[in-house]
Parts: sequence; C-alpha cells; structure tokens
Amino acid sequence: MTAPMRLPSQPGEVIDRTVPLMFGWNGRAASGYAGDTITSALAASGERVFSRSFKYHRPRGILTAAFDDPGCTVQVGDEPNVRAAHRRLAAGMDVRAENAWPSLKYDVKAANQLVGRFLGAGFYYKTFISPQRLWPAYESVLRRFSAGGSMSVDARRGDYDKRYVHVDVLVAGGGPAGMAAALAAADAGASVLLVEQEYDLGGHLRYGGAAELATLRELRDRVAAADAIEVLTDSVAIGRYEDNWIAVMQRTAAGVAERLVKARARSLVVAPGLIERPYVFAGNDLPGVMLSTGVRRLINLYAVKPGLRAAAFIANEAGDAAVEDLRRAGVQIAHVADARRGTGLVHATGRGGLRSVRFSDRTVEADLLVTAVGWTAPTALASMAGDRPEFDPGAARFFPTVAELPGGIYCTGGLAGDGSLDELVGHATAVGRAAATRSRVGVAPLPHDPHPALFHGPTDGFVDLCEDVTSKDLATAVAEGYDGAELAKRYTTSTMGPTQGKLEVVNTIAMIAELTGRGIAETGTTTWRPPYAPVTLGALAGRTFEPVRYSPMQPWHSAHGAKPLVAGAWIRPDHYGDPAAEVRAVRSGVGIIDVTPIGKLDLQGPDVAKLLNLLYVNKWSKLGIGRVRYGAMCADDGVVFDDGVTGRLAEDHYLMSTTSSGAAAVWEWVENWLQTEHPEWAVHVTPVTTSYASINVAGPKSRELIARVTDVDLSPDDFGYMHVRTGRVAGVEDSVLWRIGFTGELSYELHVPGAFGLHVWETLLREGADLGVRAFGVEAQRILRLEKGHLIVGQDTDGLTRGFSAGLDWAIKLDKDDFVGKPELVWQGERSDHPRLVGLATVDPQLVPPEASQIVAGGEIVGRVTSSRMSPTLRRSVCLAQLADRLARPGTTVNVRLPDGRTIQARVTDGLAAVDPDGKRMRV
Amino acid sequence: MMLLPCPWCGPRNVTEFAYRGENIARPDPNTADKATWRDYLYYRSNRAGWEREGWFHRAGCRQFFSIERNRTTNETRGVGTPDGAGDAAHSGDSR
Amino acid sequence: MSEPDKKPLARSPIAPALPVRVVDGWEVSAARSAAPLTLTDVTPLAKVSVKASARGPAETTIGVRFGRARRIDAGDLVVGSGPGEWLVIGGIGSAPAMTEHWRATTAGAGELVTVLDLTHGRAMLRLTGAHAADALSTICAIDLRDSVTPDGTAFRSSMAALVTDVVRDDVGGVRSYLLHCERSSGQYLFDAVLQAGAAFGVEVCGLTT
Amino acid sequence: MVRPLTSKLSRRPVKKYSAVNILRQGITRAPWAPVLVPHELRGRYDVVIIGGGVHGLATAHYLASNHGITDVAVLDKSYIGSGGSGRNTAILRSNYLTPEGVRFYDRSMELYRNLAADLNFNVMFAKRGHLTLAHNDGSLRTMRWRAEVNKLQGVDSEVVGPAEIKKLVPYMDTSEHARYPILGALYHPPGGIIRHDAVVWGYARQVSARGVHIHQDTEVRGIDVAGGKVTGVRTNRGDVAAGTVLNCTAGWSSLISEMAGVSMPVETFPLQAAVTEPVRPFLDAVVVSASLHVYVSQTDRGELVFGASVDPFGSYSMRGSLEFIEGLAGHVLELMPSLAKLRLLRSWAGLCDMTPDFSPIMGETPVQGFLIDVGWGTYGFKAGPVSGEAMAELVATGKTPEIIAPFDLARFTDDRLMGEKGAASVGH
Repeated sequence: MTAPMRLPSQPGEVIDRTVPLMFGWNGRAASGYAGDTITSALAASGERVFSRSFKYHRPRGILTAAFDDPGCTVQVGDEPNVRAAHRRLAAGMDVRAENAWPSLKYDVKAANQLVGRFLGAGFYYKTFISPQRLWPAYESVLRRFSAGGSMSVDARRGDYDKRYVHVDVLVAGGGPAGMAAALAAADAGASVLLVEQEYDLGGHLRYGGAAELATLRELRDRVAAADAIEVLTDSVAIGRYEDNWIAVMQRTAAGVAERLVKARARSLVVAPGLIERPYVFAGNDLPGVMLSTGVRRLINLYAVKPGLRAAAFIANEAGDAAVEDLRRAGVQIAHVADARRGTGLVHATGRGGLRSVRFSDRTVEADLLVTAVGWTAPTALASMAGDRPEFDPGAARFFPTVAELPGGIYCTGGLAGDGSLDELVGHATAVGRAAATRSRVGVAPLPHDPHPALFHGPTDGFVDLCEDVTSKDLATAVAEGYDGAELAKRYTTSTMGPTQGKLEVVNTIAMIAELTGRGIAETGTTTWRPPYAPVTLGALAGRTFEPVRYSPMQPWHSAHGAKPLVAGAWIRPDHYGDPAAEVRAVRSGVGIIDVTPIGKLDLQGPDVAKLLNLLYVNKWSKLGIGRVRYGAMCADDGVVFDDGVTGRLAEDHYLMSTTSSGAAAVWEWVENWLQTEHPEWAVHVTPVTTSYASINVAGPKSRELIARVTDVDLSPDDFGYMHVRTGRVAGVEDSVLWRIGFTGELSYELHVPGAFGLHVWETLLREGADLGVRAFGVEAQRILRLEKGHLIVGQDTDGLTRGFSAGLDWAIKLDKDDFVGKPELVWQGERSDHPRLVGLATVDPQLVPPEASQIVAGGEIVGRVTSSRMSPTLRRSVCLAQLADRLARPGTTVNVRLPDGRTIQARVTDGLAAVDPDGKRMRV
Repeated sequence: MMLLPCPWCGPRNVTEFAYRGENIARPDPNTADKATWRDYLYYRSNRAGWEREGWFHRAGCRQFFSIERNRTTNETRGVGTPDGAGDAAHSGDSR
Repeated sequence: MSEPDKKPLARSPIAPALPVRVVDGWEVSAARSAAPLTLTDVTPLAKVSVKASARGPAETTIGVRFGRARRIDAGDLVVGSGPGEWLVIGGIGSAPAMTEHWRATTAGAGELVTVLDLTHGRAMLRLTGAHAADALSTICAIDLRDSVTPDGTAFRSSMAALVTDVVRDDVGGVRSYLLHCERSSGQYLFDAVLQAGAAFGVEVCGLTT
Repeated sequence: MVRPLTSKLSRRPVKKYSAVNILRQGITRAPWAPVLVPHELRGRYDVVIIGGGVHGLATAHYLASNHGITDVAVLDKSYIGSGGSGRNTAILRSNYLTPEGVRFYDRSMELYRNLAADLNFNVMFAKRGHLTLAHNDGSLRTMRWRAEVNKLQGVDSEVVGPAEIKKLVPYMDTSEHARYPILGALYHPPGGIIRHDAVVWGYARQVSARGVHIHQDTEVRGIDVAGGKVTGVRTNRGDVAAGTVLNCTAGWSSLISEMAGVSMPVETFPLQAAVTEPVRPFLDAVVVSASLHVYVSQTDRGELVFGASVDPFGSYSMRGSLEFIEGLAGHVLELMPSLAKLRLLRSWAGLCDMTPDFSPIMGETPVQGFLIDVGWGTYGFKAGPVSGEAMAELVATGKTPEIIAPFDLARFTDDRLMGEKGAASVGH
C-alpha cells in the first residue's frame, strides 16, 4: 500500500518510520507506522472516508484528528466504536467501517439522504401512528437502521484492573498549564498525579512550531525528573465526585486491558485546555472539511498531508498557524478567508468529498477546508464540582466561575483565560503552588481575550455530526414549542451522541438562543454529565470481587459430589445426588449435615437475659444454665424477622443461633438495640459463626454415633431435649453440643472449633459407617423440616407476615413489659382476620403443588402454598401454606391452582407436622 | 465518593457505612396508640435540608452513630455516638 | 465411649501450598520463598479477643488504643481493633494461656471484660515486601502512605469487598501487613491478595516458626 | 439543506401528525402547529396540577378528554418532563405481585398500547418481552408467585428456565458455574420499552390544544389552606387561586404536601441510570436482575440503557456516584460477560419517593381539595396513563375510583399496607 499523503519527517512527529505495521481495512491489507493512529495511517495512504453517518449515512472524514472525531469511529475485531483518530495502530488489527453496507463507498442506506427533508426533527414522533398494528413491523426495520459497531457473543471479558490513589494534587490535563501546575505543586512539597488524555504530555505544544517544541521538551524533562509527580498518559479524568473523589480512566496500562484509577485528591487542578468548535454551514460534514487543530495534528504529529488544495476560514491565531503548517507541508492554498475582517463562509459542496467552497466574496475549488472559529471550554470537572459556567460574549466562550467552586478545585490554562504561553505557564505555576496548600493565595485571574462570536453561516448545516442533527432541525424544534435548551436538545438529540456534546453543545445553545431571541447566558449553560469520556464496562467493573464463604468441610463436600447451592455468600451442599435417600437415612438411621452457616453470636454479660427478652417474642428470664430455647424475632412492625435457638452456657454466657441468611442482619440488629437504645446494658456480642464448624447429627441412631466420639454424658435423663452441653468431641476440646430437632428426629448439633471441622466430620463418618451414617444436604433438610412442619422465615413468611400469621401463637408473650414489635402483635392478636400458617394435604396424595401455587376461592386469591415437597417418609405430598383465616380451620377443603391452570383440592391438616405430630421422635 | 466522618475511625468512604434513616424516638410501646406507633414506623420528615440521622460503620468499627447531614448537598456536621462519646466535625464538600 | 485415638488435625481455611508439614497440630505449608513480596497464611497463630467499654478502665490497663498495635514483652501483638475491642495475636497453641493471662490482667478493671479465643474464627495472612502497599492499593481504598498509616497502625476496612482487619506490622524494617477476616472467606481473601500482588511478583511462603 | 437558519416559517401550520402530512410538510415547508403554547399565568384556575411530568400531564389530558374540564393549569418548576419522566429507563410491564397492583398496571399497559393513536403522537412503544431473573431459590419462588397472581388476573407471565432464557437473550451467561447462577426467570411477553419524552410531549400537545395552560419555570412555593380546604397556590410568578390542587410531583412530593400541612410516609432516594454508545441490535428483551440490582434494555437507537436500585441512602442530590456505575458495570458483565468492550456514555440521577410498602399513594388527603398522586418510587413512569385517568376521575366526580382505592394515604395508619412489600426486592 502506498502512502501518497505521507510527508517527509516532521520535527514533532510521533511516528516511528523504522517500525512499519500491517493491518486490515475493510478486509484489504493496509499499512502504517508505529505511533500512527488508525486514521493517520489510512489518511497517509489517501483514504478520506472513514464512516457513514448516523441517520443519513453520509460519508464522513477527518474533522479533529483526535479522540472525539465524530467521523472516525470504526470496528476493530470484536471491539465496537473504536476511536480511530486516537487508537494507535497495532500490527494485525482488523479494522472495519461501521454503518456501511455493503461498503463504505456504496452504502445503500445513503438513500436516507434523498428523503432527508422528511426525516427532520421529530420525524418518528409524527409518523407510523396509524394503523397502530403496523408499528411493530416499522420498529423492527427502524432498529436495523441503528448505528454503531457490532457486539460479539464470544468476546472475552478481558483483564481489567483498578487502583486507589491518594494524592495531594491531581492535575487533569498534561498540556503546558497542567505540567507547570504539577511542577509547582511538587516544588511546594505536594504529591501529584498528572493525567493526560493523549499518549504524551504537551497538549497543543506537541503540534506547534520550534519555540513550542523547545518549551515542550523543557517541561517534559522537568516533569520526568520530579519524583513527586506520577504521570498517567492516555488517561482521562472521567468524573469528579463528592469530596474530590476523581475517577481516572487509564486506557493504556501495563499488563491489563485498562485500569480505573480512583483518586482521593486534596486539590484538583482542572487544566484540560480548549476544544476547537466546528462551524455550521451547508456541507460542513463533507470529507475534507477540518478544524485547524485537526490539520495541525495530521501534519505535525503524523506527517500526513491533509489535502492537496486548501481553503481556510479563520478567526484566530490557531487558524493562522494551521495555514502556515499547510504552506510548509506543500499544500496549495486556494484562499484564506479571514473572519476577523468580515469575510463569511456560505457553503461547501462536493460528492463524497469536498470540491468547492463558497465564501461571501468568491467561490474556490478545494479538497480541504480549514475552519478556526473558536473554542469550547471543557468545564466538565468543574461543573461536576458544582460550578455553573458563564458565557462571556466578548470572548465567545464559557468560563468556569472559579470563585464559586468548592475548596480544593482550581482551573488553569485555556479553560481559565487567555495569554501568551509564558503567561499561561505563570498562572498555572501560581495555581499549582496554591493547590499544594489548598489556598487561593497569589493567583491573579487570567484575562479573556476578545474573539469573534462565530457559530453558523447563512446556510443550514450539521450541528451534531454524531447524531446528524442540522440547524434546521433545531429551528423546527423551537418553532414547534420545544424552545428551551433542554427540550430542544432532547427533541432533536443534539449533543446526545458519542462525542457527548464536546463539539456540539455551544453551537446548539447559541442557535437556540438566536432562534428564541434570547441571549446565550439566558438560554442555558453547558451541562456535563459523567463520564467525561466514554468508558468501557470492563474498566468500570474491574475484577470481580464477590466474596464467597466456605465451611471447613468444603474439601470433603467437593470430593463427594455435592451439588453446590449458592446461598448469599455461602456455597453449600444442596445434596449429594439423592436427597430422598438422604431423608430416609435420617429417618431410619443417622445422617450428618454441615450447618456451619447458621449464625452464631456469643453473648456475655449480666444483662443478656434483658436483651433476649427485648428481641425475642417469648420469655427468657427463667432459662436455666444448660438449657436451650427456640426464639422468634419480630421487627417493630410485628413482622417476623428471624428465628433460632439460644442456649445458656453459664451464668452470664449465652450462645445465640440465627438463620444462615439472617446471621449478619441479626448481629447488626442486636448491636443496634444495644448501642442506640440500651447502652447501659452490660452485654458483649461477638459473632462466632465461623469460630465453630457446625454439624447436625440427626436420626434415631444419632445418640449411638455421638456416644462413640464424646465424653459428654448423653443419657436422656442427663442431656434431654433442648439442653446444651460442652465437652470433647472426636478429641476436640471446647465443643458445644445442643440437643434440638429441626428435622424432627433425635438430633445433636455439634459446634466444634472451626479448624477441626473436617477432622470431626470425617471421624463421624468413619465411626458411624456401621450405623449407615450418611451426609445429607440442604434439600434433604428442607424436606425433613417440612415433614415436621417447622417454618422457614422468609419462605413460609413474607415481608408482611406478623407473628400470629407464622404459627407462633404459642411463643408470643404479650404480658412481657416490652419487646420489639409488641404493639403490632397486641393489635394483631385482638383481630382474628389475619392469614394463618397451615399444613395442607392434597386430596390426591401424589400431586405436589409447586411452591407459590395460589389458593383460590370464588375467584379471589385466599392464600398460597409456601413450601411443598413429595415426602419420602410418608410417600405423599406435604405442604405448608399461608391461608385466609376463614379457611384455616383443620379439615377445610381448599382449591389450589397449579401453574398449568388445573385446580386441585387440598385439606387443611390438624397442626403443621405431618411426621410425628406429637414430637416423640426428637424427645427420645 | 462521599466521605462520612466516623466518630471513631475518621473520614471513610460512605460505602463502608449502612444508612439507618432519620433518628426517630421509639414511642412507649405500652401507651402508644395506633396512630402514634405507625407514625413512628412509617412517616418521615424527609427534609430537603439538615437532618439528624443514624449510620452504622459496617465495614469499619461497627459502631452506630448519629450525624447531621444536609440531604440536598450531602454535607455533614455534628457527628456523635449514641452515648455522647466521640465528636468530630466535617464540612464535606462545603461551598 | 471409645474415643478415637487419632489426634485431631487443625486446618486453615486456605489450602496450603505444597509441601505440607504439621506444626503444633496445625497443617501448614512448608513452601519457602525469597521473593521481594511474599504472602503467608498465618491462620494458626493464636488470636484472642478482649472486649470492654470504649475508653473505659480496661483500656487503661491494656494500654493500647483503637487504631494502634503494640508488641508486648511476651512477643504477642496487641491490636486495638475497635472501640473497646482488642485482638491479641500470639504463637501457635498459646491461646489458652493468653486467655488466662488477659482474664487475669483485666479482672480488676471494674467493668465487664470478655476474653474469647477467636483463633478458629479468623483467617490471617501476612503480606511482606517493599511493594506490599502498592499491591493492596488495588483492592483497598485506605491511604496506605507512611504519613497516614505508619508501622503500628490498625484499622478495619473493606478489602476486595470483604471486611478485613489490617495491621501494619513491619518485619525487620520491611513493610508488612497482617490481614485477617472471617475464617470462611480466608481462601477468598488469600486469592484476592495473591492476584493483587501478581504485578509485583508475589510468591506464597509457608509459615515459619 | 440550503435554507438559512433564521428563515421565517409563515405558512398555515400543520396540526395532525401523519405520513401524508409529513410528505406535505416536507414539500410545502409549512410549519407544524406548536406543541406548547405560552400563556400568561392567570389568577385563578378550577384545577391546579403541580408537576409537569407524565402524571400531571396525563391527569390534565384525561380531565379534558374524559370529563371536559379544561380550566386547568399544569405548573412545573423546570421544563416539562424534566423530573422522573425524563430520567427513568422507560420500561413498561404489569407483572406485579398483588392482584391490586397487577390490575392497576395492566390498565396502564392497555392505555400505553393505544397511546400513539390516542394522542396522535408516536410514543414508540416496543413490545420486547420482559425477563426478571432469579439467581436463588427464594427469588425463583417469588417469580412463581408473581406468575401465578398475574395469570389469575389474565396477565401473560410465566416462569422459564435457563435454556429458554438463553434463547431469548443469547448474550446471557446461563452457565451453572456463574457466581450468581441463573435458575430461571419470570417471563412477561407484553413488557417493553417506550420513548419516555414522547409520552410527555404527546400528552402536552393534546392538553395544550384543548386550552389547558402549561406553565414551565413556575415553581410552587406555598399552598393556601383555609378551614381545612385548599384555596390556591403561591408561585414564583404570582398567586393562583384554585379549589382543587393536585400534587403530582416526584422527588419533592414531601415538600409540596408539607406546604399544605400534609405529612407523608415518604423518603426520597436518588436513582441512577446510564446509557452506552449505540451498537447494532443484539438484545431484544428487557432484562432485570433484582438480586444484582440491574436492568438492561436496548433502545431502537442501539444504546443500552441501564438502571439499578435506588441509592443506599436518602438524599435530594442528583450528582450521581462513581460506585453506582462501577457496580452497575460489574453486574451487567456478570450477566453478559461479552459486553466488556462496550462503552458507557452518560449517567444521570433522578429522585424516587419511596414508601414503606413499595406502592404509590393516591387520592384524597385530610385537606379538602388537596389531592396527591405521589410515592412513585421506581415505578411511576409505567403508571402515568392509569394514574392520570384515575386522578382525573377523582377530580371530576369527587369519588375515588376503585382501581386506586387500595393506594390511599390512610392505609398506613389503618394497617392496610400493600403486599408488594411481600417481596420487597422485586425489580423494575
């Protein structure tokens, strides 16, 4: 591939001509040099069109030759919307144009241009209204016209990273002002993070003349030598949040795809420079129409000739410099129109590229039109800190209102005002020094130089090149009554595209101001919503940090085919292959389950009983040492919140258990009541959930098994149901045993010091082999407790279920002086119309209505099945349900609607337990 | 990321804390009528200005404390622990 | 009762890097590393919690305030881990003696003091090396510069989204952090720190005694 | 494209929107009739509606079209649709948990489906199907619960498994080993998305055409009450007398009600949302994960729109936070890992008035003539039409329509909380 537009070596060029790179462009071979952007490499080879536009599919070329070049967005491999005028070339890149089919040159959707006069503002709102039934078909066609690159379902997530930084001063922008501010801050003893969006420091100095390049070298050398300054290039401060929390997107980072740097800075210096503003006129989107800064970047950084024959429309020194660069690069200058002398630009014409330009005084042939009409101040970071930029009509741009900024925010460089390079560096130096000490001392404001206010010519052109919004669209919007800046922007979508309004926002506001006859200041200000630059989801997400929790017995579970159950942070064995067999093993012999996630709180102190009396609905004053009691907790609205058993280990020492999922919430709940309501109570709470490995040994043979591994006296007289003992288990001291019966069987819950959990578990399995001991999982436990009619808070209750609707009538003691939720429970008890928790037996015992099946009567919903399973013990379905009071009497037949629409009948059972309703098995 | 001045740990990222809502006194459960009790349960001042509210330093010292926060600007002031210990001031993003 | 003769083996929640040996009843890694940044599972160390009131009489007796860590004569590290809350870290197997010691020490404080062995409830790691702070700053938002968190600082914060206690406890002038969390998340924290240290050449080193 | 910006459009305005008129207008260049007509603020109106969002404008619309009441002023302190109406993620669905909620939102869906024709304004409703993912047992049970209640109300909802989900959303990671494995989802085929601004403008255009006054930049600073009855409002532009005043605001509803001396069980929380750059269409369904606090849809323009749950603490600040977009991106990638290279373009926040039972408060207050349509949490936009219809009926007839009766203010004292609290984490 030849490079007809490549210039000889330029003094500031960033390409390395010794490293040629091959890549693909729309399937063809292309080449460039290391240091080239995708766009500069293609432009060097003579390419002028890089994309087709959003709505009209018009050909688009280079405008800014930097990140926010609206026409230079491409697909690279599986990455959509790559900014080709910024992304550096890499060998083997597969670059393709977006929005063009079948090709960039012949895009069939360009037919939209022909009907452009009908496709204006609000087109879609005004059509496809009737017949309404056709709209879905229109919509699917419309979607196919949507712009942008393509996602790939196979794309790898990639490695993204994050980093927290604490600095004294963060300088956003690494141009001359940013570098000077960083140096001054570092000199004053501050640590500094200097953030620059380009690959190198320098800002506009990089594409300047000899004097600028000399200053650039000097500043860069000094920054490199300053130990206190860390420089991040190809990085953008994308947002400033409360208390100077600043997000920096590091697009190039060693070892990872991208890195999000989160900096807490004492001071923030905003020094992003200025963004050159396009001019609005007919033909302003033709390939070949460029901004002066774009032209200078192409020539000086990439040694690319932007065109062969140039016309220029300029109103400032940047324009003069661009014309000078063009001359030096050997581009023929057809005409330079100086707006400062009143010359106007009327329109540009051409097909597929610029051919001719009409000025107010002449028409010239040209393939390049350079405009230099003014600047947009990227006040984003200051705005995010609460600043409301003000428009200065004399200078024709917005300025941050520095005085109103919160402490620790500074602006410098072109954002703050005008001056010679030395004056700007001087201001930045003073700002850097002030930022280091967080003062405002010694910073004199920069002047605002006059600049002609040029926004649009006498013809209609594109205001927003990303969105294909024209000045006529804005006029239409205003005429239709969308006459505020925000309404008109929303109606036309101007500023809503991928450049985020950086190029468009001021022109948009200026034109709305003009159309409505109001001033710019009155019309609105530039609003900047984070992120300031587009940021990948990958970078925002970073690595996945989702803590998981495992019990000490996890190695055994993994080795024995446990199916994992994700329960919040815990990963638990759901079952080991056959939950029904696990249930039968427990009912007929003995089983063991890992219940480590059960919440456990160590409670010590003379006032523990008071605490328990307050938090549980039942009474705790008379719990003897060595005894265990079930307790349920409600919130102050009377809704059941958690349940569990609590044992008294010694005079002032209790061990509370909670549900697994409620462990953290109950701990917080206990601390809350202690710290905020009863700081006078002497109670120490320590979470010991994972201090212990917890194993429930259940089944008629559980006592026989435990007896083989402990010295604790297990005789029923000495260690009865709902008692607790401490002792040695499998050689492990300080183990806690409590005799409780969630499964409805004789069972012992062992809490052994965590590090010995696996040892005890394996010992139980070994010692109980002849008893047929078997591990069971959560699913078998769910079945066992359901057979026994024990409720699960959160499953058999919901966010409105109060104590009396949870079958807790027996536990609730309304004669206590106070407990959490008491008033609501008193009132609930006074009424009798609340739903009840009941057991259900289906009339056809083989039918198991799925959980959440609705119970209906006379067309109304009167309840729902909260738990249901086929019982391996009874060989029939067992259910719990929430049911309207009037139907809750035992023996009542109710209608249960199955998800498939069938209705089946079920009878309310006498009590909740289907297995061993008298509770004999667990009390043996 | 807003900083919240924990009376024990100093300023920390707000994501370390759990918000407990406006500080509302719990009525006497034995004398409160339904209206009073449900006012306590459900009604909120929801002021667009300074409000004293409860926070819990969940990922830090695990202490509950109260603080005044301007719910329009998120500035904070007047931090204190329930028992009156600990005191600090923080002007936040003051303008 | 026929108590099994097999002596109980204590295990950390973190799978040990091979080879493995047993030290005082704990299974530990015997791996060794001379890398500039090392990560060691020190879970077997004794960890005893002491609770009293914040700024109360027991605090005077203990002599370490919240946010600081101090090594005492016995070589144990007393960490002011919360308001009215301390964690004392000692040698493997010394928890019973430490518990007795602290009960006795605080008995006369005139307030409720609770001493509890948390050895089994916590996983503990040690990250040592000049770049330890750089590695941690990818997963922890706390300012780890010397000016803010010098040697002897203790704090609790979020690390890789997990609540973690951190003690800056330099070893022979080399930057070192003790990190501890709930036992059940030990492997998670270990993996997260290992990943955070990868860019700085971290290697796993077994517990040396 | 060679017409100057300031050319005067002087031909007879075109009123009706249609393909024919688009062609005609394109050729003749006659202007479109304005959507909003400016008026002087009068000293009295029969009805004053505070809040120029979808709720307020819909109420005005149905007052005019169903009841012939047009002596109405809609006041907004900013521009129309500047609050929640322009900040939500424009998702429509009716798959709620309670029969009352399902009936209410289903009526709203019905009105939405016919809204384009009703308003002669294409609001671009797109039926896409709505999936609420369940990552654990408990939430799968809740999805079944919702599906069963929905079916009983005649609303199309069913629980589908991972294979079906993968078919509907090929980008979804439905593998069992995901950190939050997808066990199933509530699939609600009628659910979809709409152009939220268009709804606001469509209502405003009709309301304006019927002579109702829409006053933008008109902030209510006080409400006059005499003898337990509302008599008018005070604004930055002058006082307005009115016998009926409606609070149709979101975000500031407590403050407005407080002006009339009415306290409310409301706390205001920010809710953030974000949008990506456009990419070619790849996601048809609306995807919600309540456990991961995220919902995603792709607009006709190709952008992905994301929302989440409300911020973790109450505030009137709309500045937004980094941690929100970090968490959001993380959760989106948990669901669809291949979207890592997609870029986020913009994020913003709106204010949500949360109530204790995750349901709105509508109807009369202790102050006669002062009506409220508030407490819309994160579900206000999808209720706009039905709320407007019902509130208009209340104003016109003085009787609370049955469809909103369960949502009255008195329920908090009378212990009639709505069952949406039954499954508090239900998504958007």
